[in-house]
Amino acid sequence: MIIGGAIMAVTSLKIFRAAIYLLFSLIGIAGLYFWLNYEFIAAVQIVVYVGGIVVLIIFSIFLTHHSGEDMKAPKIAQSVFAAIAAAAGFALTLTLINRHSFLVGAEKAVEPSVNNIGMQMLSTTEHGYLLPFEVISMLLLASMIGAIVIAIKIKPKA
Amino acid sequence: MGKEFFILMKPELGLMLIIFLLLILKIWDGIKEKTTLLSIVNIVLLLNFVAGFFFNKEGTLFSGMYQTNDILVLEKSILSFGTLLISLIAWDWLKKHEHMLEFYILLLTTLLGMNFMISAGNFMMLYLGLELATIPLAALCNFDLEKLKSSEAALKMILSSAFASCILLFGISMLYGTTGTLIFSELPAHLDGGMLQMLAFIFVFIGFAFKLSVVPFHFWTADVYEGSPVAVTSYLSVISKGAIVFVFISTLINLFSTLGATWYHLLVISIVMTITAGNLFAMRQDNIKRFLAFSSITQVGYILLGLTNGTDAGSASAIYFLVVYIFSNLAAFGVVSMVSEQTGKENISDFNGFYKNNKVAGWVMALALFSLAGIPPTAGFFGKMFLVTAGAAKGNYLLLAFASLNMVVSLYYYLRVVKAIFINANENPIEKVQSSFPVKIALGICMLGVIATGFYSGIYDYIVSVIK
Amino acid sequence: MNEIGLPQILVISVALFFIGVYGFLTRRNMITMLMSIELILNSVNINFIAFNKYLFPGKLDGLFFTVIIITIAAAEAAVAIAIIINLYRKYKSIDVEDANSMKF
Amino acid sequence: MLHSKLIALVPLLPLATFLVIGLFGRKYLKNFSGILGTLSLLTAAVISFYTAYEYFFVVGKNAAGVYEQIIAFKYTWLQFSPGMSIDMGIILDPISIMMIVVVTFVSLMVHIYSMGYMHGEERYSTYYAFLSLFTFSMLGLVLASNIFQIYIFWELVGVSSFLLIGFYYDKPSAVAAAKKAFIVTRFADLGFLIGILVLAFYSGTLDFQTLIERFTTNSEYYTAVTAASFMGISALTWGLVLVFIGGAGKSAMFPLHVWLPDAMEGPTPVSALIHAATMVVAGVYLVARLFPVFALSCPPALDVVTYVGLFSSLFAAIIACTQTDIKRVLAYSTMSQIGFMMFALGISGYGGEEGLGYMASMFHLFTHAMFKALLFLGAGAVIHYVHSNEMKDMGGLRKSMPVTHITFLIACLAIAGIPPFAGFFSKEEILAAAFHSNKVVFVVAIITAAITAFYMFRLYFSIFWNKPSYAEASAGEQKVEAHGHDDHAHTDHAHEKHGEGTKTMLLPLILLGLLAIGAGFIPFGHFVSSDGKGLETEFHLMFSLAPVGLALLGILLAMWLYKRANTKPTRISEAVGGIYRAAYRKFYIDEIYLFITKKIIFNVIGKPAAWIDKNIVDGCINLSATLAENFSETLRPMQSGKVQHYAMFFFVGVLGFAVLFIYFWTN
Amino acid sequence: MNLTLLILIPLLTAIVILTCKSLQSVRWVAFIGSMIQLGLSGMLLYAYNTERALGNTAQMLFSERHSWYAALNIEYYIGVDGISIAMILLTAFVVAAGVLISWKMEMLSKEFFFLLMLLSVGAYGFFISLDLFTMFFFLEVAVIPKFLLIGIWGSGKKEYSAMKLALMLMGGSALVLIGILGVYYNTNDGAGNHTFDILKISQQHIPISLQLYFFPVLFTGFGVFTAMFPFHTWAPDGHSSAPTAASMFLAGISMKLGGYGCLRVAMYLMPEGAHHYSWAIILVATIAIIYGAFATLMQKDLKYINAYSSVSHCGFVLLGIGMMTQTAIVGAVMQMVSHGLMTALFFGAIGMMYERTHTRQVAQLGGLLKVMPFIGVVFVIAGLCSLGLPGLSGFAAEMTVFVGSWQNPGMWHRLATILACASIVVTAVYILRAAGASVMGPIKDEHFRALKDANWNEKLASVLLLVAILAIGMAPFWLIDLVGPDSQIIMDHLTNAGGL
Repeated sequence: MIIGGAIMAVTSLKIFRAAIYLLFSLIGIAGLYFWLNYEFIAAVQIVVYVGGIVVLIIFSIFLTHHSGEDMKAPKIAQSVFAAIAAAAGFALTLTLINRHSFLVGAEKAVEPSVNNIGMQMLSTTEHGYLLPFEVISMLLLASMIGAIVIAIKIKPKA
Repeated sequence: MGKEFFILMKPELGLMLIIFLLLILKIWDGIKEKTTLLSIVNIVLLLNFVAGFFFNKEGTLFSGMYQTNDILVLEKSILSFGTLLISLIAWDWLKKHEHMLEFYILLLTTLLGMNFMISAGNFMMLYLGLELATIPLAALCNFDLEKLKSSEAALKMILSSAFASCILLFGISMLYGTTGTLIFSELPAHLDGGMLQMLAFIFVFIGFAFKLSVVPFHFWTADVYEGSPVAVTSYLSVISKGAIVFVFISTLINLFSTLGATWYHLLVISIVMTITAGNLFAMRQDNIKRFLAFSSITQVGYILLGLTNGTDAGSASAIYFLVVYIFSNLAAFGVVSMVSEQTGKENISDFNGFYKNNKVAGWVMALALFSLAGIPPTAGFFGKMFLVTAGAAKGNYLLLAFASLNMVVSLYYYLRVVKAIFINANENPIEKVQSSFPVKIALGICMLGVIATGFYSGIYDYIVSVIK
Repeated sequence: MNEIGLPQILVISVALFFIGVYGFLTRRNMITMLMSIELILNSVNINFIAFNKYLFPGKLDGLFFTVIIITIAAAEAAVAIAIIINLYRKYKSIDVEDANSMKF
Repeated sequence: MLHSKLIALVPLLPLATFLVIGLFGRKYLKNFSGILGTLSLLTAAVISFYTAYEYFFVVGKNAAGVYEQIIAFKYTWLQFSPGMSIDMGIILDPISIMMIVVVTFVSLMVHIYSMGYMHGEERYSTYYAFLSLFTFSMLGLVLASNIFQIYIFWELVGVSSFLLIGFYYDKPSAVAAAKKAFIVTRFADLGFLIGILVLAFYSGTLDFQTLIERFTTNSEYYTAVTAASFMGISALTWGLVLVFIGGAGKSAMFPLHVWLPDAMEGPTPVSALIHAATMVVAGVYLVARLFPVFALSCPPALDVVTYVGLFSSLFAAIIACTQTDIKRVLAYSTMSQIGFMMFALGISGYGGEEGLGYMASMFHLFTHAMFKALLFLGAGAVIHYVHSNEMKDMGGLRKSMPVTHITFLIACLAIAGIPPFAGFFSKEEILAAAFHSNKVVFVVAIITAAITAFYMFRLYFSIFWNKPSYAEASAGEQKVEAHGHDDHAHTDHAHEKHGEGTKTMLLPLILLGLLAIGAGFIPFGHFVSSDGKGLETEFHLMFSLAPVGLALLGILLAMWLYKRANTKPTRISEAVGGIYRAAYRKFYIDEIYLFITKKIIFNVIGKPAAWIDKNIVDGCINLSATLAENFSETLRPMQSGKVQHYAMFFFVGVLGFAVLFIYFWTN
Repeated sequence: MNLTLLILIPLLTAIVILTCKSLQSVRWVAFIGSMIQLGLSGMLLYAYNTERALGNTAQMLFSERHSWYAALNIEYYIGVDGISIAMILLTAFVVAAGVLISWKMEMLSKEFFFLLMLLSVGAYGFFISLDLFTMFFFLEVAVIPKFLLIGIWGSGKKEYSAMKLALMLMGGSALVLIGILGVYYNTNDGAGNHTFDILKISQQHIPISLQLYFFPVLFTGFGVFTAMFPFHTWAPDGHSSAPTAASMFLAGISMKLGGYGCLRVAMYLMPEGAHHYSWAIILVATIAIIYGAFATLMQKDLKYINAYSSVSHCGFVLLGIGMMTQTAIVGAVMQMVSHGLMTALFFGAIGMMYERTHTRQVAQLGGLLKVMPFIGVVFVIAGLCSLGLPGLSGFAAEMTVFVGSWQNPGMWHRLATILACASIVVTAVYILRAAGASVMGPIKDEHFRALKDANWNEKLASVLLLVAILAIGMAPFWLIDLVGPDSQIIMDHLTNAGGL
C-alpha cells in the first residue's frame, strides 16, 4: 500500500489524484508506525502530514489549478534517465544493506510511551531534547513569517 | 544552568534577544522612521559582535548537544561581523523595502541557525541548524517581491536545498543505523569504514558539499545568486558558505578523521572538479552576479585545498582566508549593489568605462577583485598563498601545480572585469553612483581589511593562537 | 503475512526514497515535486524508526529525529508553497520547466 | 727613458678634441673646430716624432743592439679572471712607433687639407670630431699592448669609419655604403673575436708579450695549443687563421674586400686617411704584431696569409684596370698594394735575412701610406674641381691644376715602382724577398706590379691628358654635386678664385709629394725588422731590372692607349669582351653577396624565424587560451536553468561518488 | 644604511602622488621621489663599498630580519650583496628616466605615476629580499601595474597585449610558486622546521631527486619573466603596446627580475639541478639569441625591433648563467645591468620619436637626425650600445659573457658560444638597418621638418641613462669589482655541489 501509493503519487497525471495517493501512502506509513507500536509518532504523522501538509498541498493545488486538467507529461528521455538512475541507486543501496550486518544495541528498550517522550522532550538532563525543541520553535516562527511575507497579496500587475 | 549557561550560549542568546526585540518592534509598530530602525538594528548587531570577544569559555550544554570553545566563538563572531557589514551595505536597499524588519528577523534566524550548526554536538542539532539556516534564507531570496527572478531564485533554492537535505538525512539515518549514535563524541569510535557506512558518509558529505556548492552540486548557485537581492546574494556567498566551512573545520574533519584516506581523496576530487568548473564557467559570464557566483565556487575549491592539510595549519589558513574573503567579496558586492541599486545594470559590459565617473568605486572594485584573484599587495594574496601552502604540505605537488596554474586562469576573468572598468571605452559610461554614509563606512572597512589584513600578521597569529 | 523484520522495512523505505527521487526528477509540477520531497522524508523517517526499534531501543534518538524531521517538513512545505504561489502569480504557471529565465 | 705621460698624450689629445668638438662644436666653435683639431693633431704628431727619435736613437736599443718592446704603461681595465684581463696599455716597439708616425702625419695632412676641402660644410665641426675620433682609435689600435685592447679599438675604428663614410647621411648610397662597410668588417671581426677566445683560452692571457712568449717558447701552453685540434687542424692554426680573418676584413682582402670600393662614398680626405693610409693596413699590422707566433709556431697559418694576399693583389689589380670612377680605381689599387704587404709577411721568416719580407712589408706600408694618401688627396682636388668621380668627365687638367698634376704624377711613379721614388725601394724589397722564398709568388707579384703601373697611368693620363683641355671639355657640363654643399657657391669658388683649390689643400699635396720622393731613402731595415736587430738591405741593380722594365712597359702601354682621346680602349675592351665585363662588374662578387644575404639569410632564415614566432610559438599560447574559452562555451548549456536538470546532475554525482569510493577507491 | 627605505620611498611617493591635485605637482613629486631613490641607491653603493673595504665579509650586508608570519616561518628578511646592488642601481636609473620621459603624460597622470612607483616598489623589494616568500610577494606586486599601464595608456592592440603579458607572467609566477613551496617543504633545519630563508636553505641540502623536479619548474618560472625562448612572446607585444615609460620598465627592470631570480634562487638553492640541466639552459639560451636576432631582422616596427632584440640579449644572460663559470656569471649580471640601461634608452628614444612623428614604422621614418639631432644621436648611441660597441656598456658585458662561456671546455658549450658570438653580426645588421632607415637617409615626410627636438626632461632622462651606460662601458672594472666576489660565492656553491 505504501509503495503502491507512492508510485501512483509520482506517476499519476491528475495532480489531485496524485495528492490523494500521497495521502494513502502516508497513512500507510502511519499504520506501519502503529504496527511497530510507536503510537506517538503515528499520531504525529497523521496529525502533521495528513492533517497539515497534505491539506496545505491540496489548498495550493486549488489555488493554482483549474481542477481536473491533466498535468504535462514528463519528457520521455528525462523520465527514462531518472528511472535508470533511481533504479541504480536503489540496487546499490539494497546490495549494501544486505551486505551489511547490523549490530544490535545491548541496552534494554525504553518504553516509547507518550509520558516518556514528553519527559525527555522537555528535560535538559541526559537524553533531554529541550534545545532542539526550542530551535524548532524558532524555525517554525521564522518560516511562518517568511511564508506570510512572501505569499502576502501584492497588486497583480495589469 | 545559571550563569554558566548564559556565558556559554551568549552568541545564540544575543541573537534570539535581537530577534525578539525586532518582533516586538514589528508588532508594537512604534517607530515609523526607517533610518532610526536601521541604525538601532545595526548598533545591536555591533554590540553582539563586540560581545563575542568577552568572557568566552569552553564547555558543553544539553548533554553534549551544544558545545562551544574559543574557535567556535571566533567563527561565530566572524559570521556576525560579516552580517553586520552586509546589513550596512544593504542600507540603501532596505530603506526602500517595506518588510525591512522581517528581513532582519529572517536574516538573524539564519545566523542563529548557523551558530547552532557550528556548535552542534550531534547530528540532530547539526541538521536543525542547517535547516534553520536554509529555509528562511530561501524566503529571503524572494525578498525582491515584485521581481520575477527573485522568486524563481527562491524556488530553485528551496527545491534543491530540500533535495539536498533529503540526501543528507538519508545519510544520517544510515549512519545512525550503522553506528547507533548521533553524538559526535561517540561517533568516531563506531566508525568501521564498512561499505554502508561509506555510503552514508558520502551522502552526508554531499549534503554539505551542496551548501558549499562544490561541483557537481553547484548548479543552483549561479541562478540563486543572480536572482536574489544583492544583500542576500552576498550573504549567501559569504556567510552561509563560511558557516559550512566552519562546520567542516570544527566538526566534520575531526568526525571522519578515521576515514582519513577516503576523506582526503574525496576532497581532492572535489577540489579539482570545483576549481576547474568554477573557472570554466566564470570565464564567459556577463552578469556580474553570476560571475561572482562562479568565482566564489572557485574560491571554495581553494578553501578545500587548505583543508586537505587536515592539521591546525590548514584550519587556520582556511579561517584566515574566510576573513579576507569576507572583506574582498563584500567590497565587490557592495559596489555591485550600489550600481544595480541606482542604475539597475548588472552586466560586466555595463561596467565599461566605469572608472571615468567613479574613481573611488572603481578602485574599490579593482582592489576587491585583485584580492579575490590573489594578487599582492592585497590580503587575498596572503590568504591564497597560505591555503596553497597548507595544501602542499601533504606533498601532493600535482595538486599544488594544478591549483597554482588555475590561479592564472582565474586571473583572466578577474582581469576581464578590471579591463572593463579601467580600459574599455564606452560613450555613455555609468554616471557617478551615490552612496549613503553607512555604505561608505562598510566599504571603507572592507578596503582597510583588504589592504591591512595581509601586511599586519596579527590577525593570522591570533587565529593560530586560538586554534592551538 | 509472515514476520516482517528490519530488512523488509528497509527495503520499503529505500524503495520509497528512490521513488521519491524519481518523482522529484520527473514531475514537472512544482507541487508534485514537493510531494516527492515529502515521500523521501518519510522514507528517512521509516529508517529512523526502524533502526530505533530494532537496533537501538536504548534511546529514543531516532524517534525524536523523526519528530523533528516531520516538523521541519511542515515548515519547509509552508515556505515552499508560499514561494510557489508567489511565483504562480507572476508566471501564471507552476510548471517547473517554465522557471528558467536565468540560465548559462 | 722616455716618459710615458707624454706618449699617452698621443692618443689622448685627439680624444679630447673629439669630446670638445663633439659636445660644443656645433654651437660654439663652428669654423674654429677645424683649426682646433689640426692644432691638437699637430701637437700629437710632434710628440710622436719626438718619441720616434727618442726610441730609435736614444733608448730603444738595448745592450745587444736589439730594439726591445717597451711597455710605456698599462692599466687593468676589465679583469675577466685572475691572469686574464683587458689592459689599456701602450706598447712601444719599432712597428708601433712607425705606425704612430704614419698615422699622426697623414692624419695631420688630412686635417689641413680638409680645412679647405670641407670648407662651408654644414656639419664641418662634426666632421672634425669624427676625424679626431678616428685618429684616437687608430692610435689606440697601434699602441695596444693587449690583444683585446686591439679588438676594442678595432671596433672603434670600424665605427668611426662607419660614421665618416656615412657622413652625408642624407644620401642613401652613402648610408648603404657605411652599413656595408661596417657589417662586412663586423663579420670579419667575428672571426677575430673567436680567434682571440681560442688563443686566450690556451695561453691563459690576453697580453701580447706574454702570449707571444708562451706560444713561441716551448711551454706547456704551447704543447696544449698544438695538441688540441679541431677537424684535424691544431687549435693554434685555427686561432691564428681566425684572427687573420679579422685582419683580412679590415684590410679588404679577398673575399672580404667588397666594402672598400663602396666606402669611397665618404668625403675624399676621409678615403685618403682611412681607406688608403691607415685603417686598411690595420690587418697587416695585426699580423705583424703576432708575427713571431705566425712565423715560429705556425707556418700553415702564414701560408694562408701569403696566398690570400697574393690573390687579392692580382685580383684587385685586374679590376682596377676597368673601373672608371677614379676613386674606385684607387680603392682597388689600395687593395692590391695591401695584398703585397700581406704576402710579403706571408713569405717572410723570423729573424735575420729570413725576416726580409717582414721588413719589406712594413716598409711598403710606410711608403704606401705616403703616396696613396697623396693620390687620394690629389684625386680629391680633381673631384673638387670637376665635381665628378667619373674619368669621362675629366681630361686635360694638367694646365688648370699644375700642382696637383705634378704631385699626382710623382705618386703614380712611386706606386709604379720607378726609381728613385719611394715605392720602388719597398717594392723591390718585397720582390726580392719573394724571389728568395717562393718563385710562384715572385712571378705573380711581378706581373701584378706591371699591371699596377698600367692602371695607375691609365688613371693619370685620362685625368690630366686625354682631352685637349678641361675648359671646352666641361663646357656647359654642370655636374651633379658630389657633396652635400651648395653647388654654385662652390663652383665659383673652385674656378674663378683659386683655380685648383686653397693653400690648405695644396700644402699637404706638396709635403706628401716630397715624402713620396724621399721616403725611399730611409734605411728602414735598421729600424724595423722581424726580430728587432738591424737588417742591412743590400741592393742589386740586376735584380731590379726586370720589375722596373715591366713597370715601364705598363706605363708605355697606358700612354699609348690613353694619352689622347681615341677609341683604342673601347675596341680592346670589346675584343676581350667577357673578361672585361666580368672585371668591370668586379667579378660579380657583390652580386653573390647580395644573393647570399638577401635571398638566403633573409628569406631562408629570417622570414621563417619570424613566421614561426608569430604562428607557432605564439600560436600555441593563443591556442590554449581559445581552447579554454571554447570549452567553457560548450560547458555553458549545462547550466540550463532547469531545477530538475540540476537535480539530475546532483543525483548522478551522488551515485558516481558513492560508486567510486565504495568500490574503486577504497583504502 | 637602512634598506627598507628603498621600499618606503617609492611607496610614500606613490601615496603623496595620490593626494596631489594638479598635474604639475604630480610630476614634481614623482620626479623628486625618483631622484631620492637615485640618491639612495648611490649612497647604498658607497656604503657597501666602504663596508667591504672595512673588511666586512658577511655574505649579505645591511640585512634586517623581522618575523612576519611566524607560524609559517615567513620573515621580512632583507639584505644586499654586490649583485643586488647592481640591480638596485639599474632600477633607480631606469625609474628616474622613466618618470622624466613620461613628463607630458596628461591622461590620468596621477594614476600613471602611482603605478610606476608601485612597479619600482616591486622591483626594489624583489632585489633586496632574502626570504623566498617575501621575494615572491614583490615579484607579483610588479605584475598588475604592468597590466594597467599597458591597458590604459598603451597603444595598438593594447588590450590583447596587456592580458597576454599579465597572464604569461602570472603563469611564470605560478611555476615559481610551485618551485618555492617544493623547496620550502624539503628544507629541514634538523629540528624538522621548514624555512624560506635563502641563505639557510643554501646551507641545507635539497634531495637531488626533488631538485630534478623543482629546478626546471623554478627556472622556467623565472625564465618566463626574462623572456626565455618558448615563453618570450609576451615581450614583443607587451613592449610594443606599452607606453614609453612602461616599455622602459618592462624591458629594463622586470625582465631582469627573472634573470636575478634564476641566478639567486634557482641556481643557488638547487646546484645539482643546475648542473643536471645546464645543457638545456644553454640550448634554450642559444636558440633565444640566434632566433631572436633573426626574428628581429624581419620586424618593421621600431618597438618590435627592440623587443625582439631584447629577447636575443636576455638570451646572453641565460647563456652566461647556464655556462656556470664565474666569469660567465659575472658577464650575465653585467649584461642584465647593461641591457637594462641600453634598452631603456632605446625605448626612450623610440618613444620620443613616436611622440613627435606618430609612427614607429621604419618605412615611414627617415632623416630624423636632421630635424631632431639630439634624439637621433641618442637613438644611434643606443643602437651602437646594443650592437656591442666598445666604450659602451654592451661591449663589456657581452665580452665577459663570451670569455666566460669559452672557459667552459665542453664541445657543446663551445658551439653555443660561437653561435652566440655570431649573433652580434646579425645584431649589427638589424641595428644599422633600423638606424639607417629611420634616423639617417632623406627626410621621408615633409611634416617632419616642423618637429621640435627633445625638451629638457627628455634630455635629462637620456643623459642619465647615457651616463650610466658610459660609466660601465668606459670603466667596467668598478662593476666587476662589485659583482665579482658574490658571483664567486655562487660559483663556489655550484662547484661544491659537484658536477663540474
